[in-house]
Formats: sequence, C-alpha cells, structure tokens
Amino acid sequence: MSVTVQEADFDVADETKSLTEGDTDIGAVVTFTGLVRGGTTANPAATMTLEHYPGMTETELESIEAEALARWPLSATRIIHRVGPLNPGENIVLVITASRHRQAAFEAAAFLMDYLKTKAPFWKKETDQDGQGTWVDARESDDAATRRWTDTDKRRS
Amino acid sequence: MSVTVQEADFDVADETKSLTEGDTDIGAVVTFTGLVRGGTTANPAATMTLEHYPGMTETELESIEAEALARWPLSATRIIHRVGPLNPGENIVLVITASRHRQAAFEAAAFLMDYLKTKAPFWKKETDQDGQGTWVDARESDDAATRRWTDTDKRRS
Amino acid sequence: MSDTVKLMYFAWVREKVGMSSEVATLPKTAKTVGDVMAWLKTRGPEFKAAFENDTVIRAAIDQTHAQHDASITDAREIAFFPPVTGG
Amino acid sequence: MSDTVKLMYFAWVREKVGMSSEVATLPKTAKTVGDVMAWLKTRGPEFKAAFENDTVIRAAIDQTHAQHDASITDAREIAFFPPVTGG
Repeated sequence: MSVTVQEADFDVADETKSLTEGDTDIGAVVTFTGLVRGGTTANPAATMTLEHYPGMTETELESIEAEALARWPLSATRIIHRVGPLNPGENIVLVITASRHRQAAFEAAAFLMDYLKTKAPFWKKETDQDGQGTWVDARESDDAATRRWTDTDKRRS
Repeated sequence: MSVTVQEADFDVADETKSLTEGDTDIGAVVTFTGLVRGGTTANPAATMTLEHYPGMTETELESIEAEALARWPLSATRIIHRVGPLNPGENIVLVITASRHRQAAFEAAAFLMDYLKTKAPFWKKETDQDGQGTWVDARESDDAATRRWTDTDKRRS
Repeated sequence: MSDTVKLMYFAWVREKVGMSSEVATLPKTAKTVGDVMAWLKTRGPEFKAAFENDTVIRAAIDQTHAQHDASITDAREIAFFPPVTGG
Repeated sequence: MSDTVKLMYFAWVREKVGMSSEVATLPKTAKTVGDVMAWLKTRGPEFKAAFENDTVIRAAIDQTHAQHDASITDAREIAFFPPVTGG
C-alpha cells in the first residue's frame, strides 16, 4: 500500500519480497514492469526524460491505489514510478498487486496501470541522437482503456 | 517461448532477466506468480503435493503458449510449474509475458493462467497436520474464466 | 488399435485403483473412452469404486484431452484422472 | 481566493512560457480555469503561443485535476500541462 516516485532504478524481486513476505494468505502476485523501448531503424534509440508534478503525483498515485483497494480484495499493492533521464531498456514503472485469487490481482494491476497512464502527472520527452527533443503525445487508446473501468469522471467540474 | 515443469523453486527476477535481456523492443512485462496459501485458524496450514502427467503436461503447456502467441503480439513468454511437495508461502507457478504494449502482456498472462488452470494435467493434494490427505476440487469459476476466451472446445470428440 | 494399450491413472483415480499404470488388453467391443471405463468397472471393487461416478472423470488419449465418446482406435496410451487443479 | 496564486507549468507548456512557476495576481474577473488561461494569453507572445490551442491543455487546482470550467475560488496553486504520458 505505498507509492514512490524516484530517480533510482527498482528491483522487482526485492519489491515483491518485501510486499508479500510472511503473508501466507496471498495466492497470487502480479507484477507489471514498464520499460523504455528502443527506437526503430529509421529513428534509432532515443533517450527519454520523465518530468512530473511533485506532490500531485504522489497524491494521484495514492488515490488510484485507494480506488483499487476499494474495488478488489487485495492483500498488498505497490507502485514505483521513475523520473529523470532514462535509456532504452531501462525500467520506468512498477506495479505489484497481491491477492488471495488471481483474477483480483490481474484486474487490479491492469486498472492501476490504466489509471496511472491517464491520471498521474508524468510527461515523457524523447531526445533523438541529434539532440532533438519531442514531447510524447498522449494516446487515445489509454483514455479508452481507462473508460472501461467506469463512466464517472473524478475531475472537478 | 518455453515451458518447464520442475520440483525446484524458481526466481522471478532471473527468469524475467533471461527472457527480456537485450530486447529493447519490449515495453511491458507482466509476471504472475501463484503461491501455496496458508490454512485458516480452524484448519491450519497444510502442505501441498502436486502430481502431474509427465509428457502430456509439457505438451499441453506448449500448446497453451502457442495459442497465446497466435492471439497477441508477444515478444516472449515463459511458463514454469512446480511439482512435488510444497509448503504454504512457496511458489507454485510462474507465467511471464513480454510485449511492446501493456494490454497484450496483461491479457496474454491472464489467458495463460486460465488455460493452464483448466487444461494442464496437474492435481493438488493437501495434507493437514494430522496427515489427512484431500485432493483439491476443481473450481467452476476456473472453467468460467477459460470460457470467456473462446466458445470452442479443443478436446477430441 | 494394437492388441494392448497402456492405461494410466492419476490423483484420486490412481489412489483408488491402486496403481499408476498398467498394460491392458481391452475387449474388442470397447470402441470409445466410455466403453473402456465401463469395462474397467467390471475389473474388481477398487475399479468399481474409482469409476463409480464416471461423469466426473476426465480422459486423455495419447496425451491429448479426450471426451468420453472419443474413439480409441489406434490409441497407445489412455489416461484417466479427475478435473485438473494446477496453477 | 487570496490576492495572489501560484501558477505552475509543466512539459511543453513550461518550455513555451519559459518558466516552471510564478506567483501571480489574477484579475478579479477570472473566476474559472478557462478565465485564467484567457488572461494568460494576453501576457505576451510566449504565453500566447503556449495557450493558443488551449483545449488540449489540462489543469489542476491545488494538485487535483480540474476542468476548464472549474471555479478557482480559494485556489492557492493552479497548474497547466499537456495530457499526461507517464507509465
């Protein structure tokens, strides 16, 4: 039940172990790791820089985590998101869910990632080998993935 | 793209690393770990023994894996299932999926587990503290989870 | 099918029949998995007990899942077991 | 709201306006997030460029997502940024 925003890399095994150790009521652990993809032949590997909104990021991630805990019977959850410069192949984000049953663990992990992608204030900038920077565009498919969990909109209006 | 049935434990981090290392086209890695749950206060922790059908098990798991690869754009998959005696808290099964995108990785991992649960010839026996053994009953919810992926039945008729 | 076939038993089916496998000569009238189970029931009290409630028993022919009405023609190995519970 | 409010800018909004945050005194007529963006556009070419296509810009009031028609009453911190792209 914790979220961390950090520049440092994370270790999936260590995080899983500290989340689940000693709890034999857990029957299913799902981890999701998001990585920086390399470029294509036409547009070779770019470095990525992740910017975020300190304070709001943690609040949003905790709110997303609380929502998951309210929806599914989870024993434990963990979210880590890296910020700063990242190279292709490096870890970006880790979500871990633990539950008695696999369906809750799978659904909650997918939910956390969908919400994180559309609610948490992170922005990716890619810098190509010529030093040209481009802000990554948001994907409509991410909004669609989030909408499948609910019809309500939690933004203030 | 490999399946292993073994008595020994597995290391999720090692397996993930050897599956994804050097492939920067991977953007998403999902791992599922199934564990032996402890007992309740009324019925304290039992040990579990997993029996399987050597030969058929591997064939079924490879067939399930091939089906997942045909359905989703996956960079890599891995299935490890343990057999023999297992204590509460110990790992039973590991599924790893890697893909460019998270949805394929999530869906394929859930699919692999649903199919494995209902098609792969493993049987669990629980032995309580008095030495009393009980074969675990199959769950209708597992059959229902598998049916959501297809209406066809691949069994011979 | 050949004259003999390997029969395999798993989990509580194995425990009830008291063996994990055997090589058997099936009666010529046995054409399907269901026919084999009907014959097995006649082989003694332990087989009768194991296959009494035979609708719950699953089968595989040559390591592939098979329905009770599946033909056993050319089968080399027929296995009987409860619904699987791995994962 | 108090007389002054902290304005924050992220990603390409930050780059276009040339600063990450400032303390500003908003005109009394600014009642909503949209009103603030309309006022910001009048503050010079860099603001005009940043907020030109303002329908794509997202906002947060006191670190909570806010629609363009959200009231800024009592707001201490208003942030402007492109759609988020984390994960």
